[in-house]
Amino acid sequence: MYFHLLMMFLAAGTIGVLAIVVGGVLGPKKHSTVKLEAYESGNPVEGNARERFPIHFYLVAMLFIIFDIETAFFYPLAVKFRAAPVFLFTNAIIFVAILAVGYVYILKKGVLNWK
Amino acid sequence: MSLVERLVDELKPLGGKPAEFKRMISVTIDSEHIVEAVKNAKTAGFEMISDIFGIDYLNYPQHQGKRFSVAYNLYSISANERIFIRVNINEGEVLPTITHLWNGASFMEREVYDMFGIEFDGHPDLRKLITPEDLDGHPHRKDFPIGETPTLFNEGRFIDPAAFRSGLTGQDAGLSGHQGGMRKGYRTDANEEA
Amino acid sequence: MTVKKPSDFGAEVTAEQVMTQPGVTVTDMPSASEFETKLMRLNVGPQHPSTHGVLRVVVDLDGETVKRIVPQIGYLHTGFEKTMEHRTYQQGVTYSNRMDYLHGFGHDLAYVLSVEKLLDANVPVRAQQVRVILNELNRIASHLVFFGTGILDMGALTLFFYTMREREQILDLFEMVCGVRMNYGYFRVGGLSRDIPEGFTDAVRQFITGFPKMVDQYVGLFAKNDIFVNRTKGVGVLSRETALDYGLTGPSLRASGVGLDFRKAQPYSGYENYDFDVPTSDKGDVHARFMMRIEELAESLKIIEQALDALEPGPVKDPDRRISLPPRQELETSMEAVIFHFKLATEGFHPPRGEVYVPTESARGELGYYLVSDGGSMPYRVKVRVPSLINLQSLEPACIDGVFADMVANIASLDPVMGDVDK
Amino acid sequence: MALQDLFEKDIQELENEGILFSSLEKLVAWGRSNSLWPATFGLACCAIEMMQSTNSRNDLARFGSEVFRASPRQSDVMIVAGRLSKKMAPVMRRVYDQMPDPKWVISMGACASSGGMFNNYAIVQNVDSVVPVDIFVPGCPPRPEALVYAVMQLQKKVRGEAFDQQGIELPMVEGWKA
Repeated sequence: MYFHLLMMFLAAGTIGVLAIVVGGVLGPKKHSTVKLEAYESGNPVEGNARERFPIHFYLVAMLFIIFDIETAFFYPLAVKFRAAPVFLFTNAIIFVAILAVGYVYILKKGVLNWK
Repeated sequence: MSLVERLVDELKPLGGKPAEFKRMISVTIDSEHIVEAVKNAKTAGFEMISDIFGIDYLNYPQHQGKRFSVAYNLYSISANERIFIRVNINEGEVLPTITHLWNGASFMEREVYDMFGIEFDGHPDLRKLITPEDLDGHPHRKDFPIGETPTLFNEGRFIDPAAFRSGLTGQDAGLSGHQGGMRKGYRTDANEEA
Repeated sequence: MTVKKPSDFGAEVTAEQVMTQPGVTVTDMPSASEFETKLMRLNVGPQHPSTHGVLRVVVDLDGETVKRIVPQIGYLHTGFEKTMEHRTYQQGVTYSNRMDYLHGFGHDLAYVLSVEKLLDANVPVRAQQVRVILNELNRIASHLVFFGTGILDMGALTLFFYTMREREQILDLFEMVCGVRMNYGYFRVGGLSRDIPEGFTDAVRQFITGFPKMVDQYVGLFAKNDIFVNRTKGVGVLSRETALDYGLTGPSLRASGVGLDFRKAQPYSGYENYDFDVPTSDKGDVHARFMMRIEELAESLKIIEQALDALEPGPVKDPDRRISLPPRQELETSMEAVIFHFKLATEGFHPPRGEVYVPTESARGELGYYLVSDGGSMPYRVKVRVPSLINLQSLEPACIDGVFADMVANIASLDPVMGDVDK
Repeated sequence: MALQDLFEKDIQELENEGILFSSLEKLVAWGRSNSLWPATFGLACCAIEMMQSTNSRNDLARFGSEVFRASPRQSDVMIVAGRLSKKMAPVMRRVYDQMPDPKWVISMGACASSGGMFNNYAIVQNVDSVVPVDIFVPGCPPRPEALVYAVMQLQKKVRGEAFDQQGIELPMVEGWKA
């Protein structure tokens, strides 16, 4: 019964792997030290990438992940919406309300504006 | 009594020698009073500094006086008038900076330093502006070669640009020493400046 | 009880040394802000999509805010002024329009006006009018590239194709007149090289009637888009004093409230008998700088229209034989024409000794050629007062303490053309 | 057209029945030639004509060069558009080195190909001395159609259908042998 699901995963997997493998196999490989250096818009590389950067980036990244996954949860809900519209709708509203509280807290704390 | 005349009289005690050519007034000041002169001009009403540039009079025909001349091109928006304050200096002399009067003067002075080698002491960040780091020498000096490479053809024939052009004007002879035959470029007899 | 910071320990400090200072509890440790945060040095290098051309900007970032910005230029240094010292005056015209390749006619006009002032040549009225028409058309084309690439830097791709479509029409007009789309060799000292073809005037009229609708399309596309408004309003504000202090000129200065336009202040080539007004605004931010150029398009159209109406047939070259070449058919008949032709073709004319400067208004600001002549047939020293080099300095007051993304908007709004900057 | 006909009939017969035979290398070279992504290396006036070649009238996208990649990592062709100054030469060499193989260079305009009218201390007289150039485009600046023609010539070269002056066929770009 889940045969077509398996075929779908198989197809997706082969396309992904194929894209990388064929590119790797058929492309000529001429490695040189400069080629492997970091690209700094044409200038010799200064410093390294592992420098300390403000914590604010981490906060913004976390917020993005939270609200991104929130939207991701709407997909299964939307697919099965016909089954019980009223119940699922209220369910979604509660879910959004909970996250809205966090959102209001963030706005009050002013995490998003950068200054 | 336009703003420029008033300024010229103001600069006379500082040793300013005005000169006019085709309605363009320039005042030559010696390098001790240059900052004071430019400050007077700014307070007098020349709000905008348009340009600072250098001229190398090394092989200017019948030129007396010092080799370099640095000109400050000041423009007054309200009175719509323009004045050139000039300083004549020799190789190796140092001029005071005017970046404290206008921040816009920093690139201009750096360009004069880069192209002529004239230092401006007190400049916040005096380094090369335009020419590559490994180019030593100052390109806009008259003794800096233009760096022309002859045009090569495949049977070893070549055209040397300087010789080719010397036929036009008879200036430097170039590799082949050809002075342009009898059609040497002549110079009009120098009508002295006012 | 002074608490020693890591920097007081000397080079090799270990965490234990800092944390186990006698009698020091964690609460009275110096707060994190006292630990100096290292600024991240970012290299927005010569090969970068958002720097217009080969501008390199070294930026010290504290997180997203720009703490220090240093433009490094010179990556397109072509040695124009040194090379023009080895070319005759007439040959200099081919060099001048390659400096600011977006407003080639502006540079040609400035160079030619300087040489004519040196020679006291009198340029016929028709030549002056044609020069004004071509200069204003080229200003519109330059502003179109400004909009296309400026908004492209802020992420909107569609406007680029709209503005380039109009620019193609203008380039067709130039091709009709001087045979080339860019780098025109059409102006001569003392007038024009040839008269304009007959179909040119009504082609320009047809372009003028259709263009205002296109400008409304652009305004509709980006001016009311609130992403654009939020990204540019109140960003990179240059007050009147800082603009004058940093030597800003052109539309960017007029956006900071100073109505300086050399076509109005010191008219040249017949600009005094066209009436157009100079748009200014006192907000001085990136939004105002963009809007200045939108309004300038309308002004340029007005000038072109008046110049077209005033155009009437006549000579296009200075009659003085020592400056401009004699016409072809005259060469068969008169001997003097052949001598003059020979003199001009081999050696060029010899202007009197002296120094001259004529300020003009290019699409980016005040532009002027300071010519020093020693009486020979080649200029002794050419100094070009280029607007972009000096406008680039006001990038610093505009970007400090701004966000990194605003620096891109600021670079776009100051509209530097690297050929102009590095000359 | 039964399956085993493929094995019994010889190549000519099958070809005139409409079956195309090609080697994998030719196929890869054909694929590569139709998607040459240029790296934006606009220097001076030719860069404006390069931008014009991508606008709606003379559309470079018809030839697979739709998108001008900003970083050299994702590009195949470097179009050197404009005059290369001596300060920019090492930067250009580094950007060329950081492009993945197989890569090609189009030297657009007189200034890149021969120093043009700037025979002086500041301009590199021939870009070929910095990077190996495949196609030289004459003109100052070359018209957008000239650049489109240059990209078409480069496509021929990538597919191995190009000949040099003496009529010797230029080798197709090496596939995966190197």
